[in-house]
Amino acid sequence: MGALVALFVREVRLARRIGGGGAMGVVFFLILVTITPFAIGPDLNLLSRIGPAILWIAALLASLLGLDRLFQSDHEDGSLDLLRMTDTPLELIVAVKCLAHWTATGLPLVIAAPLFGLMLALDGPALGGVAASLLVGTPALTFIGAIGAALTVSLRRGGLLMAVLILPFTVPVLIFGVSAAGAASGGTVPFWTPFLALCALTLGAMALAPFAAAAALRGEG
Amino acid sequence: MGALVALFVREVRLARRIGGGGAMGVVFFLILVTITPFAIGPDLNLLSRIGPAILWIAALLASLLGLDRLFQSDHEDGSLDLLRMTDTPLELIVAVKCLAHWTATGLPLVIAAPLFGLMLALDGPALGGVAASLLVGTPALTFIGAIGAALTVSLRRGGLLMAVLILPFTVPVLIFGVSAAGAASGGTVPFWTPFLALCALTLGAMALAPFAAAAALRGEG
Amino acid sequence: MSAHIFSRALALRADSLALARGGRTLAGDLSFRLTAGEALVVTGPNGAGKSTLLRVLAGLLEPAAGTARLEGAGEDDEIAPRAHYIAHAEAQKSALTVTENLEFWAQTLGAAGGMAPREALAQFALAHAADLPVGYLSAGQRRRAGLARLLVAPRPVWLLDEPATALDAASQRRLAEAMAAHLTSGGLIVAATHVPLGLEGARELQLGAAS
Amino acid sequence: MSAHIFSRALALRADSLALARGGRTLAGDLSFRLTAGEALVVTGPNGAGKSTLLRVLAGLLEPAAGTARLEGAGEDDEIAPRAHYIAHAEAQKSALTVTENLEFWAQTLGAAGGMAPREALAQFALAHAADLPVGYLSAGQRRRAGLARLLVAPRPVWLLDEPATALDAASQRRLAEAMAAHLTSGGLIVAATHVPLGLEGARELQLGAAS
Amino acid sequence: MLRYANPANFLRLADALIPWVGGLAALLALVGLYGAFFVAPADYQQGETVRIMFIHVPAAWLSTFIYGVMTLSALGTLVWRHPLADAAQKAAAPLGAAFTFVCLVTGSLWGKPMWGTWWVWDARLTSVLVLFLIYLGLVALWRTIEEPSRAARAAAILTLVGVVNLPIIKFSVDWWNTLHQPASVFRMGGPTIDKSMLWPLFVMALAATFLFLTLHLMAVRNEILRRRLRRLSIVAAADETPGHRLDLETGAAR
Ligand code: HEM
Ligand SMILES: Nc1ncnc2c1ncn2[C@@H]1O[C@H](COP(=O)(O)OP(=O)(O)OP(=O)(O)O)[C@@H](O)[C@H]1O
Ligand SMILES: Nc1ncnc2c1ncn2[C@@H]1O[C@H](COP(=O)(O)OP(=O)(O)OP(=O)(O)O)[C@@H](O)[C@H]1O
Ligand SMILES: [Mg+2]
Ligand SMILES: [Mg+2]
Repeated sequence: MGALVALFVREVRLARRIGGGGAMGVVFFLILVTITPFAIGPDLNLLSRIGPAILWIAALLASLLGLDRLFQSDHEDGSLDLLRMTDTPLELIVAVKCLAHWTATGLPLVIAAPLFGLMLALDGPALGGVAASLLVGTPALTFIGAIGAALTVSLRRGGLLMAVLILPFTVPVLIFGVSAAGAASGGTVPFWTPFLALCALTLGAMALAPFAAAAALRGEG
Repeated sequence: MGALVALFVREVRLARRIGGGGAMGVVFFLILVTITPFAIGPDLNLLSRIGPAILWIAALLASLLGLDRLFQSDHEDGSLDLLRMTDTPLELIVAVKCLAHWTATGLPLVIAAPLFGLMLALDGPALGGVAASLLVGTPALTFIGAIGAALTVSLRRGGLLMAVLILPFTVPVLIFGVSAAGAASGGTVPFWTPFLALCALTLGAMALAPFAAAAALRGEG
Repeated sequence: MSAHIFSRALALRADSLALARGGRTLAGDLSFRLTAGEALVVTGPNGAGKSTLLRVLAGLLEPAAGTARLEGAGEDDEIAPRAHYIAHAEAQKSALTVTENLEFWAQTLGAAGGMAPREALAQFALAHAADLPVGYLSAGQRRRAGLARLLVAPRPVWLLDEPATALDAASQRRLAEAMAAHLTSGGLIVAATHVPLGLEGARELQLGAAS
Repeated sequence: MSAHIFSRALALRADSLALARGGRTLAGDLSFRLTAGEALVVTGPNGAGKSTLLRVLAGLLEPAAGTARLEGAGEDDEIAPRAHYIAHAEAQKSALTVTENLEFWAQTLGAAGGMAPREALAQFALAHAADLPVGYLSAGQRRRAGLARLLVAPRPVWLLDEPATALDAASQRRLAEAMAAHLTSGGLIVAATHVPLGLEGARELQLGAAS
Repeated sequence: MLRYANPANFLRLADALIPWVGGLAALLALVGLYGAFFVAPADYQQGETVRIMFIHVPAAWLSTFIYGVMTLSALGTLVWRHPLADAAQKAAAPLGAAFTFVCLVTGSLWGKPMWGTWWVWDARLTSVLVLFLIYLGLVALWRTIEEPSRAARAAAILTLVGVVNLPIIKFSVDWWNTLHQPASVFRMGGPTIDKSMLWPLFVMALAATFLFLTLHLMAVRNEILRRRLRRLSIVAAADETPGHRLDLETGAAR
């Protein structure tokens, strides 16, 4: 237990010190949200219609960038070997690393999302819907991403490969996330249907992904 | 000269052997194109309207992912020190590395773009417009990205930081790129205005970025 | 140095171990039994399989055949959770200070009965650098910071892969002292090396003539 | 070994060099002049500034004061383009084979008059591994692959930072031979080390007592 | 079955089987194509384009069937550590991608006359596309991790993750599409399939299956040979110096 807490603290501290921590993810998010109107054109109706989608895609990409280093740096400097040698099950270690990564990069993003929603002309309920769906949905992205990160741990330029491996698996999260966010501001579906599906996906990912990732990490000599 | 050719060959070979080469970028591109309709909805009219924007944003992200390792791996294994010690100006080395990176990841993307445009229901002229604008525009993305890669060379988790540093500078490229692509299929602006601006941006980036990146690299102990 | 005393019943036992890398056999039929207080120095030319042997003992690589286990350690006889492994990479984050790194490993590896980080650093004459980020250290200083891990978490088995790399003469002496103290308190050491480590009375295992 | 002969007029000259790292002065007022065929062995405790000195000579770090240059090299007297620098990292890509790596450096550093990659590898008894990816090599083999770079591109100045790390006894001997041959043909060597390198008649520079 | 776990036995078996399986595939394809072009009538609505179905549908079926083969191989790698499982898995991935690609391309070709567009974001089409992407990911993983045993493990894990995820993806995509766009897509219902179209379809499906089996056997054989070559070259490279194999008697610590 103490070992896991120590790991969590170390990860968050590292994220703050080298990655710039949550702020960086938020800025990246902001930039993506800003760039889209440039690309699509400043049509407010259109923007508010696809606003939740933009926020969700931005969240997906922000979770992805940097995730490839989740285990890679530990692999390169030998920490991963030592972690594998401890009594603590590797699955728990993976789970804690994912939680720390989410706390450092996912959570600030969830908090910032409503603000950026305003820039995309979303109304009140839609803002709430986006924030709620991101809150329960982004952990699934991190955990699914961890599988890709573990599979590509020994590849120095694994970023693109990791994205290619795991993006297809994030499709359900994206679908339910966007439709929960959309349903919040009125629509044909009730909010709870996609929202509960999203919760189920996240719980499933949190339960299964650590096993897959740990199995992949054990394969490394 | 021989040194630069050798460097180019090495870079392309490395991209093929570890990064999976151009194919990976194309698949990533395909995935992004596939994922967007999941978020936005399968409305073909809407998709074809924002199609060029999607393709351009996908190209931007595909150029970005993996670019953070452009100098980092050479820095970590000491190659960068040796390259700095040669007679060859560091600016040329940077430029060659960028060109190799673009050849390995940008070019295949340009070639594949029209195909993916079909899936977003773009019409003939729009397809041509997207391909032409990506062809002249993506080198600018790589060269601008190289500045960020050089600045973050010693930070192990530079991925997100790099994106944050350089995304704002890619905004003009994106704007002119999308509007050139859009103008090709008819619109209020003639195609050549944004297209020429895009060419100018690329030439400017190719001329200036190597100096900035080389200066940043020299700053490393 | 360390006041901790390990069980005298511990023994590291390898039974007809075979080492292979990339489908190629490096060594076959290695058997030895190392009891409490004993050290084994593994020597041999480059590429003989010294590092491979240590990784197998640490449970990080599967042996091609045979087994390695720690007798007298209780129910399960795994080596890994009772061993320190010092490899070429120091398992330190350059953005964290020396103390932060050590504290993390102390908590992760279980520090009951071990030295405090600063005390362990002092043993390797590195107390003055305790609050520097690891990225600021010279090669030898970084190595010493890595070695201090051995003292913050007491573990009976030390697996050392070329531990003297980059150390100056004084630090090599301190490492020899730390190893001697570990043996005295009933620890076991397996060390791969190309230079003399100053381990008196150590047994030697010479691996093949590959290069 | 190498048949190449360097100009006898070359001299590596340091004039009241001062070394600093992170705002802290490590050494001040270092002056020396090394002529063709001479070697300088830099010793001192960990953290004394040996690696820093080599990086300054290689032009990779600015000295805090003073200058270092190569006399007799022609118009400009920069050391960097006429020097080999062997550091802790081997500057090899693990996905490429040993030969591919060496060929790249030969072309980049200018190979006129140097050995062919395989020949250079043979000098370090690594010819058999020429077609393996570097990622498959053991620590010492990788080091030797790095050292082979010295022979494929003839350059008068060798800056070696702990070149004997991870080498077995036979390879240390081969390194000593290669260094001797380089000196005979008029080269210059500056080497930082903690272990004897087998360089006869080398001058010695001892850096401070930091640790 | 276990007798053929030995790669050498497998090679012998494969050499014997390949001509027969391949011949059967060719024969079935001939019969099936004859049925498709000369027996089956042109559809009263779709005209001659209906004949695309005889390629399209077998390819679609095989794209899922091959994933099943890969799942079994993945279990073979991870659970039973079967020596042939890795090779079977590696060989199947590009074939799966190819059949899925054929399904996508024939579907697109068919879609142009039928729906007036190359591509719609229909639930079924999209889930096939995602399957294609997963295949590509597997191929990429195999190609980038150089060491076969490591790559096998990674690919097996990814395949199993895919097994869990494919139904979820299928389900979510169905749900997604029915939400946004009611089925405006032309679908040929079961009843319109006439017997004269049904039998050529089944024969073509069988032909495709045997084609897959032939290609798969050949690819597994190649993979085994390639690995043998790789190991030999590593051993040869590293063993050039005489006396490499360990002189165990000098191990002082025995
Ligand atoms: C790229 C586009 C397409 C894809 C990816 C695709 C995919 C599939 C798949 C996966 C199946 C097998 C379903 C099963 O076994 O239950 C299938 C069957 C079938 N497809 Fe397509 N299809 C495409 C376009 C079309 C078009 C344009 C038509 C005709 C208008 C069509 C007609 C059929 C028919 C008749 C069947 C067999 C009957 C059935 O199982 O329902 N497909 N397709
Ligand atoms: N990842 C790998 N894949 C394939 N072969 C490898 C791998 N790592 C090492 N080898 C091979 O295994 C052999 C033994 O390597 P090992 O690192 O155990 O040697 P060592 O005795 O520690 O040598 P050194 O003294 O150089 O450290 C070497 O011949 C090497 O080529
Ligand atoms: N990047 C850096 N930033 C700040 N200080 C540094 C940095 N790198 C090294 N130092 C400091 O500079 C001093 C000299 O380091 P250097 O690497 O030159 O020592 P060295 O003599 O090579 O030691 P060793 O024998 O351990 O290799 C050390 O005290 C170290 O803490
Ligand atoms: Mg070793
Ligand atoms: Mg040093």
